Amino acid sequence: MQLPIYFPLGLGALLFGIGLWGALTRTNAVRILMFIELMLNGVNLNLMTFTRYYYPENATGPILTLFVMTVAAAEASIGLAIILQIVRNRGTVEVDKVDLLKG
Amino acid sequence: MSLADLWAQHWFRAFVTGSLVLVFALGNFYITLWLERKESAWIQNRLGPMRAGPQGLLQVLADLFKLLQKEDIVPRNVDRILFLIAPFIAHIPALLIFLVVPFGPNMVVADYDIGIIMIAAVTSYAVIATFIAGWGSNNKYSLLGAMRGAAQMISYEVTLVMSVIGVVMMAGSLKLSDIVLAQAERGVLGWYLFPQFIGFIVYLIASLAELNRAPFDLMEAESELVAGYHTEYSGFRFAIFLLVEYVHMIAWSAIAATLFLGGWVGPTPADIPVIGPKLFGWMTGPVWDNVWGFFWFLFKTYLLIFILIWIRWTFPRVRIDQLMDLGWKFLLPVSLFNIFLTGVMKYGWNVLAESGSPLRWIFWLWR
Amino acid sequence: MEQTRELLINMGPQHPSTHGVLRVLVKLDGETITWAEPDIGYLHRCFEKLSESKTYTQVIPYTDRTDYLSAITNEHAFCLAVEKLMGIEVPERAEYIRVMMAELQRICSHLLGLGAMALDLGAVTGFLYAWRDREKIYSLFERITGGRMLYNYLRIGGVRNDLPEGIIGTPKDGRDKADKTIWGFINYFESYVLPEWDDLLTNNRIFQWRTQGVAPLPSEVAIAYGASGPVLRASGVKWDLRKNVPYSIYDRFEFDIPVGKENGDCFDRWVVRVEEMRQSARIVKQALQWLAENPGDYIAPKLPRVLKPPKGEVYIRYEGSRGEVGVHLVSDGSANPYKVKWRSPCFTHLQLLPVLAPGHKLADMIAIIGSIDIVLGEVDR
Amino acid sequence: MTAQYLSFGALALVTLWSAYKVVTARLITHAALWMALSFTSVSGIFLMLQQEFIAALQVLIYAGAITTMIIFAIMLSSIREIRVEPQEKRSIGQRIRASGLLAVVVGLVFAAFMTYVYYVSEIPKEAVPDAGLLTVRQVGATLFTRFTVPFEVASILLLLAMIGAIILTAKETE
Amino acid sequence: MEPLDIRPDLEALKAAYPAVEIAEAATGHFDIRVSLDQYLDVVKFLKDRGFNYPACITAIDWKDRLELVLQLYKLVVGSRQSPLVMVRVDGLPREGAEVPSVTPLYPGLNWHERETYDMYGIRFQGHPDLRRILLPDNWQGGHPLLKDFEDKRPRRPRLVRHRDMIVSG
Repeated sequence: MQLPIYFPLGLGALLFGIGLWGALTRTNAVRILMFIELMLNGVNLNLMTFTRYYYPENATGPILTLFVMTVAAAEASIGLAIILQIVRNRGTVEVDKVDLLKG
Repeated sequence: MSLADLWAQHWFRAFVTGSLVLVFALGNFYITLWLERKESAWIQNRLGPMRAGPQGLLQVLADLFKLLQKEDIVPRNVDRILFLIAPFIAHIPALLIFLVVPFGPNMVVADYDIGIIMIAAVTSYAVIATFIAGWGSNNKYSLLGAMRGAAQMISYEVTLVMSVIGVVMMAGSLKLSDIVLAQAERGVLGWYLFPQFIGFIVYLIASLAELNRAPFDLMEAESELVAGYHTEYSGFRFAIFLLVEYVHMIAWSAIAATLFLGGWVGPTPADIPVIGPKLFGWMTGPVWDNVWGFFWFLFKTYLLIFILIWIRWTFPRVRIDQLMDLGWKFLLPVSLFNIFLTGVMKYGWNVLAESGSPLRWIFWLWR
Repeated sequence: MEQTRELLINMGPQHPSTHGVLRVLVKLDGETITWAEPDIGYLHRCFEKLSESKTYTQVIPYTDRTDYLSAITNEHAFCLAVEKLMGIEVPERAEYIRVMMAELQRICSHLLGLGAMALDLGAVTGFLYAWRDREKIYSLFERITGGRMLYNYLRIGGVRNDLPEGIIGTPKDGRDKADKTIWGFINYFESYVLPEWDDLLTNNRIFQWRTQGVAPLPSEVAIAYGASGPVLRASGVKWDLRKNVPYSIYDRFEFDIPVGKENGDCFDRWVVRVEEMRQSARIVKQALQWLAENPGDYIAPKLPRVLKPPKGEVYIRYEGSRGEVGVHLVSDGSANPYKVKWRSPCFTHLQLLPVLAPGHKLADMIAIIGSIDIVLGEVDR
Repeated sequence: MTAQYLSFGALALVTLWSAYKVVTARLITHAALWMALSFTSVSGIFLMLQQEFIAALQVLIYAGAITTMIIFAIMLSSIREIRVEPQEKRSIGQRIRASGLLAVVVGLVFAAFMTYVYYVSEIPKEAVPDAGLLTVRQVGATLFTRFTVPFEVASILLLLAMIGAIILTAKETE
Repeated sequence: MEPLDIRPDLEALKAAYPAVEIAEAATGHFDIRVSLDQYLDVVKFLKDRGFNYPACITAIDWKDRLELVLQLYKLVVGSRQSPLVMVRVDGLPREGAEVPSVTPLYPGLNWHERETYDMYGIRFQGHPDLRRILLPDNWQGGHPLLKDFEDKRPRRPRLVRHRDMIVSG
């Protein structure tokens, strides 16, 4: 791999950055979930880059990514279920309109 | 730049094998469409297309030209980009499956050692393509059709992968060429069809549902009153959807042939015990192995395509809730049971293989 | 807060599986039907008004066009009504020819009804098999009457012409003579077609899934709604006008009446129709034996050219292929009938749709319409 | 040598552009599809890193399951205002927050900081030469030998997620 | 399968409603002439006596008056020659005739009553959904089966080509 390491790492960081930026700006709950997935993708990319560059024969990298993916899937399903309940009870999916606990 | 080292170039090899796979897919599409017409006619004891070309061989060409010159209407307030790219995204799963399928002894485009997971991964694009087509055409019915189609595909994708795991356990590897070789070692009729018969049946049903074909073609059935997600499409774009459906069908039967019927493994004329080597001795050698391998591969694939078409023209349509019940409550548990059964049987054979006790013949099939 | 919008859709008038120009307004909650209302009248040709300005013999072609899928049974019903009104004695050979033709027509119309239902449920092959066998009957009818679907063959007091040479054939005729001799067809039908229907569809797992338990019809509701024919019998009521209110010479034939179970559903209506075809074949065989034993040529009864039946009224009940056909004839002594009321079974059966459909899926609606086997020509008259 | 740069550059560009579009797409369904595209290109990068197993899983789990789940959620959650999100007038402050100037800065700072750390730290820049690459068999073996407990915990987690989702969303069917 | 005899039912009816005339027609069915106000009670009486099968309901236009005819018979499984009973209400005015509806008793006559209304203009009180059934909903041309009905729609000249002249009207 002649590609210097900080190319994929940089990409992972940027991906994480964009995810973070999206999560902070957009107000649609479903979209925020998308950004969480993007951030997790950035994390995975980092993980795999280190595995490939420094410990290619070690299997913990892919396994850890596997676990990240399962957690991401579980989190996405629960997040969407909660969003559906919010929609069903509050009628809206805009995060800043769901402010029942506001003082 | 002689051909040899040109061939060594990675990109050149990818380009050639890729285009060969494309040619294989389109050619077989042509024949499968013709076969479907002829077989359905044969089942309904009529003649089928006879006028265009000998035995109607040019009929498919006539259809494609007809669709080509039809006006390709793109409705006005449709979601333009999605509407236009939907058919092409639908192609991704159909064609990428051929990457991993071994056509002959060493005729495989990219032999990933995660063959089956790659196939499962790629097929999930079909769901997205259905959604894009349904959402793109921007009418309520095609959206409903698309959602229902997507739900059907997802629930049967799970079953499909589960039914194949049995074969993977037997072969001990995910790489399709290894699976075929494993079946070759198991002797003349060592196909995985016999030990994995449950898996095969579940695979067949699940692939029918995945293709939205035969008894499960809810999409363009009367319940939607409309032709499912590809209602708004016309002209050649609709022909591409047709192409996708049939290429997908060929892909699934090709995989089934590889996994259950021992892919390209088959007796060549040279293997005939007595007179074989003398008479057909000249037919051996690497090139001829590939030829015979490809022949057997095609033979088995078309055997399964024949069965798929046969099922389509004999069974009435299933209702949507029966479809879901069948998928989740019947096929999935059965395929899980098959995995469990294979595990037990293989363990049984490993334990009893050398002991010589008559008991081991029960497990022989799973050796 | 969760409000499910009810979807109002209308199936038809141009819909692949509503057997002609029927429009059904359906309210859907998700997938299940909550309300269904048929809207008819798209094929109304005012049969009654027309027949008031025609002579009795001229009305016969119109009766073909009411239930255009079983024309002979309609003609037979009308001719019986006029003959009863005028007290005409029909020669025995004509009676046997009429009964044989009526039963062949019943087989043919059932084939179409079953084929159409199979097509709606997705079994295209079943549909085409029904067409193939129907063609054979049509070629037989063409040789006898000249027409394939609408014949104008019966006359008041008998039939228009005798059976052509060699149409009956011998009991040994097999499948190759199926479209040349009636014996050939019957043997082919019984030995080959009926078992095929059972294997292809009746015992087909998915077909049973789609039809069993769909739209059960209790017998009281069937009677209260005036259901008749296969629909009534499928609900467990053993009532066949050919046996219970015998007309013509049906009491000389022995055949039994297939009956479904108490809450007869789509599957029972299907099985009753298939069994009825078997019984009709039996009747045709007996009629053929009689026709073979006394060949004799047919002597038409001497009737005045223009029939003027006496003043009076008659209502006869006839077992058509889809149910009880009622002909209410009022004559004022002139050459034209004063009033011809056609009580059509399909018109009455369509009233069952709003009762049967709610609670089922939309896909079941197609199975229900197929199982009550309506023909829009008879519904709209 | 340049082939790797070229392909990495292309994939990176596609990933970043689709990720950016996820943030700025007007329609939420388009956002979902852009996300699917970014997942696919990330899987392409995994392929470049010779990790086919993870690339296939990425497509299977992310581009297949999670995207479809999100699409179903979009359909179920906001059938009404799916057409066009209202673009009502917003004050300057809101617009700045919406335009995400702040977050972009945070993101860039974060990315810059990370690259600085890699650059400065004495982590060897060059990759280890192509050692024996990892086969799926090895991954499977270690998964079930060293990581059996985490594997079981993950499956329990998935079970809980499923049950939770069902309880939360199941309509009271009579 | 013994022939079904409904004479006792008719005697009971005669006893219950003396004003009713019962006659057996030559062509084998029984005519029960009823006045308009007794019509519904007679039908209820017959239903209780076991006339469970609604065959048909129609009207006859005798040029000066309308006559309503309701046909019932006993559907008794295994019976033979179950005779038909025609309940007749004569002397109805040609326009605006009001008759109580029997649909609550026999749901099977629902559409038959709607068709009689559509064709003859007899209104049925108590009918769940009395509107035109066969003719289009926006039909103003009156009730077609009346003897004096003529079609008032504008006539287009009929072009008869083979006799190369226009036959008008």
